Amino acid sequence: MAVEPDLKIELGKQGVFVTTLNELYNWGRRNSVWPMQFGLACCAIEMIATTMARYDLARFGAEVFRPSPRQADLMIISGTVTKKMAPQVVRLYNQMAEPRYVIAMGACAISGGPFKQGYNVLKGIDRYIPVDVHIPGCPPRPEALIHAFMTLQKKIEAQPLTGEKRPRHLDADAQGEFPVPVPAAHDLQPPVNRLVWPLPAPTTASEAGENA
Amino acid sequence: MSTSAIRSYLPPVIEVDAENELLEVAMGPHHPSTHGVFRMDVALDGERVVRLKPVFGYLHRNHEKIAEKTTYLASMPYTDRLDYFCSMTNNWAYALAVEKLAGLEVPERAEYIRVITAELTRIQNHASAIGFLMQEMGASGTPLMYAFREREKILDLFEELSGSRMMCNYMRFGGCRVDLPEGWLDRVSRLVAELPRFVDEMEALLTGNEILMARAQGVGVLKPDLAVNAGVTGVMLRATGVNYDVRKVDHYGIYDRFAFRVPLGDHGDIYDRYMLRVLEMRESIRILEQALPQIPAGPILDPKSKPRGFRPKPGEAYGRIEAPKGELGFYLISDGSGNPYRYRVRPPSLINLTILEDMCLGQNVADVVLIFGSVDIVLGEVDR
Amino acid sequence: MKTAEELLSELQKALPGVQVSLVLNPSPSAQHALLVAAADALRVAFYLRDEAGYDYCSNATGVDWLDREVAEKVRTTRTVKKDVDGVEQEVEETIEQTVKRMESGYLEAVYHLYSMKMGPTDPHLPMVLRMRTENRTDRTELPSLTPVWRSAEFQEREIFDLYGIVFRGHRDLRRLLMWDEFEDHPMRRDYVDPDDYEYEPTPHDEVLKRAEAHRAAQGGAQ
Amino acid sequence: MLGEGILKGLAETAKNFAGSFVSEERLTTVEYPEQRLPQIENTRDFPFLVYDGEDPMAGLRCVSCQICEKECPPKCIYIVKSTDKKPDYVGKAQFYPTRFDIDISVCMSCQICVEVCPFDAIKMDTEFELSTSDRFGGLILDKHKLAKPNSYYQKIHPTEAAEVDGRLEEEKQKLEAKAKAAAEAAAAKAAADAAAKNAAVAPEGQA
Repeated sequence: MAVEPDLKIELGKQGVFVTTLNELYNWGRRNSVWPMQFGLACCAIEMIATTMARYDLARFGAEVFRPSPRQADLMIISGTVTKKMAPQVVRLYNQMAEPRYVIAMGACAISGGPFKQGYNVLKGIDRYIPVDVHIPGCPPRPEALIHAFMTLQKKIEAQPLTGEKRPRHLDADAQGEFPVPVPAAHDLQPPVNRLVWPLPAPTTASEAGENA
Repeated sequence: MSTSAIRSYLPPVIEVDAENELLEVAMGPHHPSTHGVFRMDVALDGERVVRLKPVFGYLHRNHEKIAEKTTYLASMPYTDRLDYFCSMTNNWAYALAVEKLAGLEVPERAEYIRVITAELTRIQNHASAIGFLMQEMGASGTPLMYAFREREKILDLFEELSGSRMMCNYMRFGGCRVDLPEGWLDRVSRLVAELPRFVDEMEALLTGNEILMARAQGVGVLKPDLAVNAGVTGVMLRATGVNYDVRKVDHYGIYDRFAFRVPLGDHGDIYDRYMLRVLEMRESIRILEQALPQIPAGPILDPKSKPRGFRPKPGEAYGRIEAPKGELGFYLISDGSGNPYRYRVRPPSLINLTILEDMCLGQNVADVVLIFGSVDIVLGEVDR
Repeated sequence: MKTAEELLSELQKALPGVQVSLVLNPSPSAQHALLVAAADALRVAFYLRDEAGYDYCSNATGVDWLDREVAEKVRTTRTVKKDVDGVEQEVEETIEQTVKRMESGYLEAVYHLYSMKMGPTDPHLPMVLRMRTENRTDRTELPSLTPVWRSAEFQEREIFDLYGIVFRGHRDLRRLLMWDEFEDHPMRRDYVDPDDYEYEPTPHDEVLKRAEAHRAAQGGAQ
Repeated sequence: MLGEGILKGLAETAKNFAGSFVSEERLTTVEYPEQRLPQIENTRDFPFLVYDGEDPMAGLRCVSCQICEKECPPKCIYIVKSTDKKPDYVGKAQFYPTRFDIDISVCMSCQICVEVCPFDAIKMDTEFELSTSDRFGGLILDKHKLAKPNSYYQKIHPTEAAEVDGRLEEEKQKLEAKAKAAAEAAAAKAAADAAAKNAAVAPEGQA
């Protein structure tokens, strides 16, 4: 059973530390998130800057950038995902072992950003793989990446080990392989994975067709 | 036509024993050392490279198509994202082409600001390029850390000036967007005074290093006649000994007013390219030392230039500058409307890769990574 | 450095019979171009490289010129009988008519040449070389200039990819930027990009039209 | 001697390492989020809308001219113009945006909207801690989220804001002077008219 937060603080003051298996497990997970060494475009440079001396991502236990997807927990999609690159990104994601997380860094990764009207630019990687944290910005400052990192850590911390909201690696039925799109004559096929990317409700008048 | 003149410059064909089985390796598009999303399809005979085909387009973001659908000004922030290390020089090249197309004059103060920002850009680009090259050589961390430490200082200055660290969007047709903030010049002077110490430190760390020499000298040699014919520019070209620097040749901006030398290499190998980057940083510091005290007061923008409703008369223009990576050109065709009819970027990074195959053939596969790193490319510019 | 006019006369003298003409550029940049017929292009290019000193091809690119309607004023002179001062006389009269005709479009390859061995000269204008295809659809062949300037190698592949100009004599003409299965030539001005306008929270102009078209195509339900 | 260069390099690294214990300038790390870099005045991130006075919606400077929407390079601004008018800060009746959305998942922070705005209504914010796991709700800012008071603008960009305020004040005074002059002229005219009338009437009266 979980200990009441007040009691926990009180005990902590007296030198007694109480924790639950859940907390301990998530504490370990959130402080050793290893990102994949994977840069796409401009944002990758800010990602590198984040790991360098001034911002020092190592303070969050994430300095080990793994060159292989098999050893990484986190994929930072840092930059424009083009349609030519998208199958490779999905393939790399499929190769990562659970638990795996995705940060979409920058406008291009979230929605295609400034290049979204381009014929070869994917309008957001979340059309093919689930994204945990989005960072707006073009490119986001290194501090913004660290902020996103802390957001992700909070998310990991809040995950229960059992029940409906348990992380995917503890759920035997969770989807593991995501379909890799195939480059076709005019566009990627399929253009979107409906299981990951449900069409959102219209947000503006024109999208709802009100003042067309 | 004289028959002796017909010389073509094609990569050599490497002879392979018919019994040997070739190993085909696809390096990239996700590869730790490819500076982003670049792919090389390599065929290996043991350790030796016998065929190499670069594959592009993994970062093709349709910059040119988007620019042809939008106004002249709206393309300016997109140029920042071409070579995302050097947004200031990209801005300048584009502004220069538009100025040629529309016949705009740049006030003197703006010319000085352009030189100062461009040379700062060159320093941070070369420092980072050396850092990445060493990263690929296996010097994990240290040189790159040092380079980024200095880079952050320069980026701080850019942020103070333009508001953004990397994507400055600072120059305008016929000048610059805003005037210098108070005290900015003093802070640049202070940084410029510190920079020689940084270059010395970099040199103490690397120049005499035996490992660097062993791996870089005589590797990835490029011959001057091939370099010229293949349109290689920038450090890559000058490392072969060809004296061609657009700053000296084209007399653009106000580079004529400053005394600086164009460092030249002798062997055209990786070590020469490294050394040239160091020397160019020193020359950039010299230009900055001359430009900073001279900067005059005055306007920073041509009064004829306006942000909205900019429509140059029909015609075309090709403008180019010496960007840190080589000759960066913009080719614009105007049909008299608010959007360019044709907008073309001449990317130095892409054209410098033309001879990648020639340089790598016959070398060991481990050196391919190094040769590629010494070209100093940015994928945003290669694929656009 | 020679001007385009001087170079044109030099070319006509050195290579008799080549079809080269001058394309004037009215913008302040004054970068005039030489238009060379596809059949003579290689001869002219080799001459430019080896005799005229243009050893460096900086930029090679394509341009798409659509079919367009040209309105031309045509003056015709004819003799009409007219009543002048009460006397019928034959008078020459000039009538101006606006005649519309369709000019067929073409694809153009543009090369910007400089000289490295000549060193700094003032003004340092590029030598612009242009070639045109016969039309935009089926006769889009041009000779490749890669044998002359290796720097055109990737750029010609890019032109082939984005504009669809087929360069004869290119050693490795494949798509450069798009994937191999791709069929269109996206930089052409009449290219329509794929319909992925599912979620456009801030649409206007062109985007709005495409987003509405997309919604209609999806049955309007979504 | 072989290895001399390596030793020299190692000495350089050692110097840096040892130096970081004594020299302040060698400590480059800024421990975000506990420490922050000093705020640079010109920094820009995403646009926001400036309002004057107390009520964010009534005080918006934006008159819905839609220039920023047209000039925005990635087209991330969406404006619906009102059909009625409301008085702006000087009391002139102006249109206002019934809808003003900025999709910050597309915005490239280029500042062109700020440059082209003739009303000083849109400015750049410095807030960057916006990462969210809510893709569709968190990244579209509507006009309620975008509206920020002029005092906030003065706080983040003091120099620029002072200049803008000065200019607006000048314009306002000019307008007021003009209105005053117009009112005076009207009053004078009315007085003159009245005098003329009186003059016209007077002879009649006398007659």
